[in-house]
Amino acid sequence: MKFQFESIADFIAMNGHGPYVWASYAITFAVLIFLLVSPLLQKKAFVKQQIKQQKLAQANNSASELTE
Amino acid sequence: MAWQWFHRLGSPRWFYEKTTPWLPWLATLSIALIVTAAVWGLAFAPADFKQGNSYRIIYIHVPAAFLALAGYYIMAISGAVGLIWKMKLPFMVMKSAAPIGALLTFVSLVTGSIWGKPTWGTWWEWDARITSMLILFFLYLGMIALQQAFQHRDTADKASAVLALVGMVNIPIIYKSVDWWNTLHQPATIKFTSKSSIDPSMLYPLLTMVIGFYVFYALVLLLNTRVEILRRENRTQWVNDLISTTNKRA
Amino acid sequence: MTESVTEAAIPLLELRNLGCERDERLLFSGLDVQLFPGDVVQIGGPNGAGKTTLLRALAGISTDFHGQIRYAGQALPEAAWEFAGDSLYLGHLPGIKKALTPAENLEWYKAQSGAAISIGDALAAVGLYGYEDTPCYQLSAGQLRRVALARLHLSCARIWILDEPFTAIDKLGVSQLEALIAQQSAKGGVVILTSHQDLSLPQLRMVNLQDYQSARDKTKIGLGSLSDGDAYHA
Amino acid sequence: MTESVTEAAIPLLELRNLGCERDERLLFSGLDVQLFPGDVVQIGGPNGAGKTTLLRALAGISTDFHGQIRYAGQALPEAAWEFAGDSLYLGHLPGIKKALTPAENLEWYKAQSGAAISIGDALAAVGLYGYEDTPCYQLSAGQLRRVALARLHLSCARIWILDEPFTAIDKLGVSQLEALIAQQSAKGGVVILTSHQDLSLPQLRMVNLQDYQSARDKTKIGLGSLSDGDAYHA
Amino acid sequence: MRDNSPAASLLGGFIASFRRDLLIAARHKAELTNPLVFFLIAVTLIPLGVSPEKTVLALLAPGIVWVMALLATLLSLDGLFRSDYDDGSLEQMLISPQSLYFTVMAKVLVHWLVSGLPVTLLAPVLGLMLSLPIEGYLPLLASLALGTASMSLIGAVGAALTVSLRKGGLLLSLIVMPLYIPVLIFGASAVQTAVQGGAIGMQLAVLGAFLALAIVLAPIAALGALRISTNG
Amino acid sequence: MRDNSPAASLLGGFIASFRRDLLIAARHKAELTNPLVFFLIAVTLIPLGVSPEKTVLALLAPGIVWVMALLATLLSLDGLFRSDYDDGSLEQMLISPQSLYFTVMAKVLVHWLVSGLPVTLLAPVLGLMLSLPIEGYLPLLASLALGTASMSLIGAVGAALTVSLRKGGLLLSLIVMPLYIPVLIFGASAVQTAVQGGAIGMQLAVLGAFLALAIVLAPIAALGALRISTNG
Ligand code: HEM
Ligand SMILES: Nc1ncnc2c1ncn2[C@@H]1O[C@H](COP(=O)(O)OP(=O)(O)OP(=O)(O)O)[C@@H](O)[C@H]1O
Ligand SMILES: Nc1ncnc2c1ncn2[C@@H]1O[C@H](COP(=O)(O)OP(=O)(O)OP(=O)(O)O)[C@@H](O)[C@H]1O
Ligand SMILES: [Mg+2]
Ligand SMILES: [Mg+2]
Repeated sequence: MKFQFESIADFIAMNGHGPYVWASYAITFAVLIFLLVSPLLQKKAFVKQQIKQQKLAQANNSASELTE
Repeated sequence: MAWQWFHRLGSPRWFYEKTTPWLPWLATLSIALIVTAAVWGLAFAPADFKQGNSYRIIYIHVPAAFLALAGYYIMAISGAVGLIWKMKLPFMVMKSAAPIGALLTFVSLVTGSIWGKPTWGTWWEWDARITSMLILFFLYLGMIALQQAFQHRDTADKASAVLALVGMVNIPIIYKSVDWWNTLHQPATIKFTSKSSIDPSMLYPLLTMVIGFYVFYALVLLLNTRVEILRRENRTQWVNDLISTTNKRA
Repeated sequence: MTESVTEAAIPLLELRNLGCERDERLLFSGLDVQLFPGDVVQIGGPNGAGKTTLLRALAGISTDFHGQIRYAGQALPEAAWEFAGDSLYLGHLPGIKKALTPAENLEWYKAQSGAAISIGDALAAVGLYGYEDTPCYQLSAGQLRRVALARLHLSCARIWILDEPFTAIDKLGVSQLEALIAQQSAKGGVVILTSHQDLSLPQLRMVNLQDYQSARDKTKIGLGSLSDGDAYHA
Repeated sequence: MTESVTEAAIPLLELRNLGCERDERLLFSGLDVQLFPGDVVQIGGPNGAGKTTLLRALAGISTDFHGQIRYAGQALPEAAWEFAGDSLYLGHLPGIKKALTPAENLEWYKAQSGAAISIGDALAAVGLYGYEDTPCYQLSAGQLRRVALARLHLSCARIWILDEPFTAIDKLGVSQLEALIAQQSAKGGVVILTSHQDLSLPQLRMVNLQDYQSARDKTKIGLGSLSDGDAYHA
Repeated sequence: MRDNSPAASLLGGFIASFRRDLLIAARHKAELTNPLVFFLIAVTLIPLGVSPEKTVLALLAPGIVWVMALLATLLSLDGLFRSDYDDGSLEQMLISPQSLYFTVMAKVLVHWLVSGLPVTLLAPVLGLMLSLPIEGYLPLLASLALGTASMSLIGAVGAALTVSLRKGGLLLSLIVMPLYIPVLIFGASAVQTAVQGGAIGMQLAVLGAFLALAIVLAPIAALGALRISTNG
Repeated sequence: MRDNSPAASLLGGFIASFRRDLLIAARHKAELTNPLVFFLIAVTLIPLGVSPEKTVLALLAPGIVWVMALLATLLSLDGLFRSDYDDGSLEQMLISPQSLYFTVMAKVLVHWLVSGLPVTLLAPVLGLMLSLPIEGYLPLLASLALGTASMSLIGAVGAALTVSLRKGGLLLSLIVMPLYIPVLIFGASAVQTAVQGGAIGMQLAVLGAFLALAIVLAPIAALGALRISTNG
């Protein structure tokens, strides 16, 4: 188990295959991060919307109690 | 007893609450595995004597391809369970699995395509496996399109479950046909490096990554299903309470 | 509700604690109705009360309901085949092919029911004598509905489920249809229908769906008020 | 026919010797009607009499007619543009997109008419308060018709042409709609409508299409009798 | 009061549905020729777009004819249950006391008679236009006959799933096309192999097996899909 | 009582229609991607049916991509006025006091944005899959952009003519396809010429001229056709 490249620049260049390898990894990790983050964001949006609705419902309730 | 458990599994609330403690474990494990394997594969695994460094793409390409295929079966089987036992939860799993699977298929296609350029000198080749993967991608797209096309949720669930089942019956047929078609034409192009030739020093990071991807898939599927559960049960008391408590904590 | 329990027999059709929801909004619940031979029931309620939803559930088109529907003492999913042979449903859509003539359209239905009356007679009975061979796209709105209504003459079914059968029908037609319903009731059949018009049928029983909405719903403005956020079963 | 010639002014809408035929069968002919501001006319006649055909000709959708339609003293083909801006037609089909919400549907119509009232108010006026953002495919038959009827509130047109506007509408809705028509008449508008129900509008004038059928036709059974082989104009 | 011997009802339902659908098809004469004309025109576009050279066309002929036949079948699928759904007949069909398996079979059979069969019969003419070698004609006929029948059956499932959707046409293509690929592969290969002088027994046998499988399974799946579509 | 300055009404009608149609398209998200997916799948069928060999595919690429883009546009045409007709909006549109030329233009524009444009943008990817030589990509984009716009416009006339017919889809293809042939010929030839190293100014100029002509004439013809279709 040893670092296979002479230098960091070498590591990035990968004997000319760098662009291919790094592009693949970049795309893959972008997708993985999207997969992970999107449900979290969706949940956040959902909670926000739900809280808004709860407030609305409460406002409605107190209003209708007043009129009755 | 077993049946009781099975039916409780059908309860979204039970599922939601039971899986909450799993999430941090799954997240930690999957991130650890994937990062380890990526570093290992990119920096420490030896270069392939024929393909040089470009082969390092294998560490994401193959796990993505595995999960893409497995994901279809997971989706179809949950659809079948939902249809047969008339449970809600499996439909939510099925619905969440479709975009994940499609994206993983996409990843495997794109990484494979990028890999092709330095190895075959071309972006695309009508190889049997590649072609099958493309068709799998279409099957996923069909699932997603059908799901979104319906406005009534119940109908969307059941209809896409039927499609997933039909697709599942067809996948082996499609694979065999494409394989046969490809051997018929005997393309003179390079074959994939055969499995046996892969050196253990290259194999271990791959295995690590495959396991990492499986755990990651489970995590993401869970997260998506949980959001779906919340959306569908948004009128129930328990979700309301859950929202209130998060609201107070925030 | 006053039940007309004339005999201790099993009701031909029975709804037990029936409830329907659409998109998780409960339309009505706890509906209990027993229908004995001879009964005619008009389902009432304002627009959007759930009448069509109820009739579709009764006819077996939709299975989105809670509670039980029993046909001649058997729960429906089991007796579905017998029920299908003994019931006739006419919905908002007439189920008539515009490309075919009235006679050709009815042939398919006649093949199912095996009634004795000829198609020509059935068409004449709904005032379409002479239109047997006119393609249906050339018919007016009311004439098209009449073709669908001709099925009532062609059927041997005891249970009729009619969703707004009087739509687009002229006055004479309405009174003829009322007579037909009365006749079906006299023959020992059961008729369930919706309509926003007042009918002049002596045997008529009303079931108002508004009575089966949850308590909170009714406090709101009756007409077309959306009850979101409540009335969901937990 | 008794014409209410209250002033010597030009009628807002005038039918002169109007006749319609479908597939070379004459439905009616010699129809002469003058409509002054404030008039409400119900076109009567049994199913298939030609009511829809007449209204479509009036609205400018069909041009298959004989005789003349005059708007504010001008013959129609010439004054078509002004007439289009001053008239509103509601047919058997509601003209509502099921994928859109009621509010989105009405926006398009509002952009045309430039009325002052807001869409929300118009929907509330037809009893759809709270349904602004429900997609229309989730509405019941009557609710869908109500969305179409909301256009009556959104329009500044003086001439309303309504083909069976009461279809699928519940009782409360019917009386509200009648009030709306009375109001339009009071504002100096003109309403032409068909319906098989009796309306309780004081200003109502009836025009029965059967009176304008050719003599031989009337000797046959009135209801839905096909007059084939004769009644063709030579 | 009612006489409904099961066997009579089964067969009766099949025949009644079959006759009705054929009648409707016959009433819309223009539509009858539609898949055919699409097939004809789409194949004609190829020489215009690609190349009018005989050698090139001969090379392409089996594949192009098969692909276009597939598309023609596909595009005619949309109407399979659509009009029944729109006018309420489908509801009536589903609550009728007849065996729905046979009703669906009758519909699919009519669809094939109206689209797959004419396309098959026209294919040799198009083969001629694309300079298909003489050995290809019989295999073309045989493979298309078997293949279009399978495609009608499989397509019925897709048509049933999308029946309640507006503009379902292209969605239907998306769903169904991947399922058609095995049929296309074996069908086109049968013709190609025959042109190159090979034996095509295997390909035809596989196409036959597909058809048998489809006859058993497809109507059941379609029926389930129809019930689901109308439930909403 | 009413304020209807003609200019405001013209533009207002265009914008209102445009927004409404875009909204409907956005509401049916799945349908948005349909022409695209059809295009993708139909092109994929070719290697499966014909041959996966690179040399063969490169030869076919320009023609096949163009033919399939044409078919994808064609198949998405059916919905252009259909749903408006079905729900009565079309009647309302025709009797509305707005300039119908702009209303039709708005509809066509939305159609192109939703079908022609995405197909054009996807075409290079498919070119890649069919091993299209590198010189072909820009001409492919340019010719498809011009060509699909003309096709949307011409297609609108066909869609208007067939709107009152049930299952108009295939009849529509039949009417419209012959009109598309000139577009196809010049479009495919532009790509082919470019691949062979020739100049393609002439082809693009002709496509541009078609487009200009279509913008002026097609909406008027479509309008007339709509009036005729709804008159019956
Ligand atoms: C778009 C292009 C490609 C696609 C869609 C694709 C697809 C796949 C799939 C589905 C698998 C999993 C196979 C299995 O589970 O047995 C796989 C494995 C593999 N692919 Fe690719 N591939 C592509 C291009 C490439 C290229 C260009 C290379 C290298 C030259 C490559 C090398 C491999 C290797 C080495 C494996 C693992 C070997 C094995 O498991 O047998 N792939 N690929
Ligand atoms: N498209 C058509 N082609 C030929 N004849 C038609 C067509 N549409 C209607 N007709 C005929 O014209 C006559 C009048 O039809 P119309 O729709 O105007 O009647 P209506 O008075 O509106 O009837 P209803 O009360 O049923 O709505 C009918 O006899 C019908 O058969
Ligand atoms: N496809 C649907 N999805 C969701 N909700 C729906 C759907 N169809 C109807 N609804 C809702 O269900 C309720 C009942 O509808 P239904 O058609 O049963 O009413 P109805 O009593 O028949 O009314 P009408 O008198 O107008 O015919 C309505 O409020 C409507 O908004
Ligand atoms: Mg109703
Ligand atoms: Mg009418």
